[in-house]
Amino acid sequence: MTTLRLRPSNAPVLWLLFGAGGMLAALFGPMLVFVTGLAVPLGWTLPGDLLSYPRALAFAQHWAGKAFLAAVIVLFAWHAAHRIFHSLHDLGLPTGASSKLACYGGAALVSLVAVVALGALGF
Amino acid sequence: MAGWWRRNPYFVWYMVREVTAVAVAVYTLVLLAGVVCLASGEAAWNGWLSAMRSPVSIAIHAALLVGMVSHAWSWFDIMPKTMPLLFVGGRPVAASAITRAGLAAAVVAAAALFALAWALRP
Amino acid sequence: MLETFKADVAIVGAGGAGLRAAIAAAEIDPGLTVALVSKVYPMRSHTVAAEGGSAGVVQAHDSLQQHFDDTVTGGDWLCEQDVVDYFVSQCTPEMVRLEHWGCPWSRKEDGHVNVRAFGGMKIERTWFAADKTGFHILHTLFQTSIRYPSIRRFDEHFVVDLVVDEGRCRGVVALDIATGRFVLIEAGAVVIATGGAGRVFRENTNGGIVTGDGMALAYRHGVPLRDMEFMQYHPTCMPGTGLLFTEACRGEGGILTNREGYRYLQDYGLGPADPWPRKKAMELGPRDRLSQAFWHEDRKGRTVQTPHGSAVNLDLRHLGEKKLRERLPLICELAQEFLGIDPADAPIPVRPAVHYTMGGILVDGRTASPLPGLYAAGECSSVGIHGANRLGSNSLAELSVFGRVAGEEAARCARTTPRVDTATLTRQAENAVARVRELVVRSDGRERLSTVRKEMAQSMENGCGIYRTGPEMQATCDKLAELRERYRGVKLDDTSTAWNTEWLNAVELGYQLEVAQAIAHSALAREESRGAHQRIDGFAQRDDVRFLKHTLARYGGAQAPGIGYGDVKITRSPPGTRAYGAAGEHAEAAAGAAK
Amino acid sequence: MSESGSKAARVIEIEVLRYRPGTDAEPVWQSFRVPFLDDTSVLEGLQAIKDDLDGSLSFRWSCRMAICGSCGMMIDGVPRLACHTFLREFFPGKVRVAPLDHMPIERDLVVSAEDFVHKLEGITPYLVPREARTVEQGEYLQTPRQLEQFRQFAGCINCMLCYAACPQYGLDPEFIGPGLMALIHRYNADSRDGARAERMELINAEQGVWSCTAVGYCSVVCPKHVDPANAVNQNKVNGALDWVKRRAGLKGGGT
Ligand SMILES: Cc1cc2nc3c(=O)[nH]c(=O)nc-3n(C[C@H](O)[C@H](O)[C@H](O)COP(=O)(O)OP(=O)(O)OC[C@H]3O[C@@H](n4cnc5c(N)ncnc54)[C@H](O)[C@@H]3O)c2cc1C
Ligand code: SF4
Ligand code: F3S
Ligand code: FES
Repeated sequence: MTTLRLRPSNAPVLWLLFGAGGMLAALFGPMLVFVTGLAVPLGWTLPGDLLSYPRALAFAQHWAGKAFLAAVIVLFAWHAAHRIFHSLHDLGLPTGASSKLACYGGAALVSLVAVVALGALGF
Repeated sequence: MAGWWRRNPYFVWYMVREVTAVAVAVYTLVLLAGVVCLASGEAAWNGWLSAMRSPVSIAIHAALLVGMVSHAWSWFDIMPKTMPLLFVGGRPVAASAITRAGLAAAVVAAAALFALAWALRP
Repeated sequence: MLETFKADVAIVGAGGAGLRAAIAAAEIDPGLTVALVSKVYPMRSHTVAAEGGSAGVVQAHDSLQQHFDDTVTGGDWLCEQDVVDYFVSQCTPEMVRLEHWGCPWSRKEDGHVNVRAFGGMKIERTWFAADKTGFHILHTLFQTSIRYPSIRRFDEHFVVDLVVDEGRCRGVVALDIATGRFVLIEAGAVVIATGGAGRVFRENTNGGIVTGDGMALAYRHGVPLRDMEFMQYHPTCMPGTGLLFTEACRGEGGILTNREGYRYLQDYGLGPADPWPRKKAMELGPRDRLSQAFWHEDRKGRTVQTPHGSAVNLDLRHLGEKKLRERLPLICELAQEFLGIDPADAPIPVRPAVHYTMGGILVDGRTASPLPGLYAAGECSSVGIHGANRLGSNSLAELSVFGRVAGEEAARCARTTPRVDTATLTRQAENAVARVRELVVRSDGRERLSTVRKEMAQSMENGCGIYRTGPEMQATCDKLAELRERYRGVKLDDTSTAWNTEWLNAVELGYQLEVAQAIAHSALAREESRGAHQRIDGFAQRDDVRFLKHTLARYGGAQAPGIGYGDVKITRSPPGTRAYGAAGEHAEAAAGAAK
Repeated sequence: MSESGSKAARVIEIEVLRYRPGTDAEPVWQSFRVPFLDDTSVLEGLQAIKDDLDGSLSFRWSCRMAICGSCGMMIDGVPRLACHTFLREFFPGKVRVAPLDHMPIERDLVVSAEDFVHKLEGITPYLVPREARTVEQGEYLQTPRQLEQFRQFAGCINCMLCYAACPQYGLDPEFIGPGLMALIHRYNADSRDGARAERMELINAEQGVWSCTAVGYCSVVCPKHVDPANAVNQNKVNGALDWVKRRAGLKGGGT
């Protein structure tokens, strides 16, 4: 019998965020990019003033719209941070504390800013 | 191990899949900027809107769209690996069926999102 | 130069028998140190290749008596009947134990273990785990053995000799293959569980490691090898490689046809062909009869030709795709990969190949050899249950039942045996090491290892095949004597010590030549036909007057082995006619009426 | 090598990566020409080299039928079983044979299996019965359906091809690795077993499932269709749920 010396991991929480973000991005990512980045700016298939200030504000002030935006930004950020951090490892780039801070710290910062901004928009 | 992923086409595809995270990251920042602008008032928001209309932004978003679609495709491609064996009517469900179900769900979600945008149009 | 390890029980071989013995020893007394030595990692042992299944009476309409009868009849009455009695009574508990340890036996819908039909068995009593039964048994045993901290494994350690002091086996000498260093493992009792010797023949189903090492180790120290002439040919193997298509193919309903598509077995006392399937008839007859029928068909020119010799067809098409994939997945894969054949579409060409060594190290019903302190279990041993022909699925059961007995007996022996002075043992071990070292450093030889090995294997096939004649066996005996001489002139390409597999092969060839001699001389001396030993030179009948006896081959040093005989223990089944098919049913009906 | 190899009309070039400790400073390629038939495996090709050309070539093999797991090697850069790979595939080109990636070479095509076996011993790789039962009470009941939940994961022959395939194992050898994660899952998914909680700690450690980035190549090379990638990745879900449960103060390891 052998006992392996195990290092407990905090990966599960990161992985859950990664997974949730990945699923959200897989389901809605392409259409979000299409709508906000192509269709509306080009006025193609959707009217160009779909995102006029009052409409955008209304959307962000509605609880559902607010929740959707928060979920997308926060979870996308953690998804991307987690994958990019692992890619650093895959490429043999440094994965020490500073890389970790850059990736996950970045995601945390994005989350914080998003929540504050969305909160500031009020209901 | 240096450059290992170039040694085998399978690994190259893996790397492509991982790189889709960059698309997700960039788009997250774009959205974040939008939300911050929105919170900063109408002028800032209009600035964001016009930036979105610039040719550079259009080109970037075209690229992001490719990245997002690849992400969605590869996400559902590996989904069967992350699930326990499923049985329907006593027979195990094939991996490809799970992938197809996932992709179908993505199409439905995208359509719903588009429909929502359509419904909200002025 | 020589490390020493002090164990209580040393087990040579970590296949099914060795692992079962180790677990038994560890369970019976956790205070004993068990050294488990194997030349390959345990899960590589050849038990891994067993496909079909393992016997154990479970069905209500079955009985121990019937398992006993099938075994004794199948063995052509050369079985130790008291040992068979013990054996059949222990099979089922052992199979259940394996189940408790996790063995993934195939199940019935109600959750109980399923059993299948097997050649020579009158009632379905073969437990199976798809067609990977040996694989699952071996991995289950290996993984279970990890539970026991008192089992100290010596993986990839090659045993080169036993140490024997004052008429008692005291341990083994092993070579650490990776480093080339030797270790003396002292023990109060030694169990040999090194498996069979099938690779002394050319075309065989056995793995490369099945070279009869343990038999030769015991034999050199004066322990007789019993009934070595009985080598089982399996009727359905891949031409060329000899790889096995399990008997379960026929158990599941597969049929054998010749080039005309005719089920030729009905011409050889195994018919009639219909209705089908019937136990102990046609394709479900015993292996020796089926292999012999092939030989006759071949003589009559009714076989099909392949690049690797003649063959007959194993036809599984009527079982249908679904059943084939579910019950015989490994067979489908083998046929597909090696032959490019999908058994659902086309029959598989098969021919007999050497499969199992019925004989082995002489031991009593409690696995003790005549050399005190030395035990043997599994295919290397002759505990007396297979007689002149083993029934399929009896040997996986054997290694569970007698592996356990050997472990328990060895533990008991180790506890009661006082230790002796290490210096004598070390001296002996050093001599053994020097002898083995000589093979690599030798500079005057010119013989190529593979040439000697190939000539041996070809000669065994010529002389000790499915049918045998005096002159042919004599020629093989002569050839083996010549090869042993030439072996002394073998020169290796490789003179290093770390991972020198050529060196190991050379030691193995030394073992093989001696075991081959025991086989050939035992065969030559048996002037009758019984089970797997069939003569066509005037001794075509069984001769119970002269040969209801066990053959005992004794080591003769550089000379030929001495052949002697021992009694067969008959308790309640006197020799009768070994009939299968309709004739067998008549005989049984008659016997039933007489009772 | 089967004897009727003499009928072979074709000859193929086999390049073997040799390393003899003490002789070679580092591994070197050596080329051999070997006759072959349609059903000649790479293993038989190597055996022909050893028998007839150079007896000092070392490699592991035994069963010749893809079940003992001895003969894994890199064949044209892909981890495969030599006994289950046929020379015909590479002809008229040559074939390059090297020891398995990611493991220390001991000699020629022989790599050290020590890390694998050491880990195997540490993962509770045996059934810990959920409820005790004596032999007299007979077998545990298990329906074919319950068997199906772990059957495929019980088919691992410990050939280590997936270890040579997995870049994460290459980058960090502490990773328990695909094959053994499949074995852990084999027992966790067995309806008779009761040690899931114990094995959950392995799954949830840094060296457990969290080292895997779902490359998936392990399952591609697995000769026994064990699908180790599935075992690893479905345990990320199990592991994460377990982790949440434990944090929430509930007993982990359930379900
Ligand atoms: C293809 C095939 C299919 C079979 N199918 C069935 C079946 O369906 N049912 C059935 O009942 N039987 C079957 N058999 C027979 C059965 O599998 C064997 O008889 C049995 O597995 C032998 O087990 P063992 O433990 O005695 O030896 P093995 O499993 O062969 O183990 C031998 C051990 O000894 C070790 N060893 C050998 N020499 C040395 C040495 N010099 N130093 C150190 N260690 C050494 C080896 O490393 C190995 O660990 C089959 C056999 C074959 C070949
Ligand atoms: S999972 Fe597959 S590749 Fe990995 S060790 Fe097991 S059998 Fe080999
Ligand atoms: S290749 Fe390695 S990274 Fe995961 S899916 Fe397989 S273990
Ligand atoms: S020789 Fe056994 S797996 Fe290839």
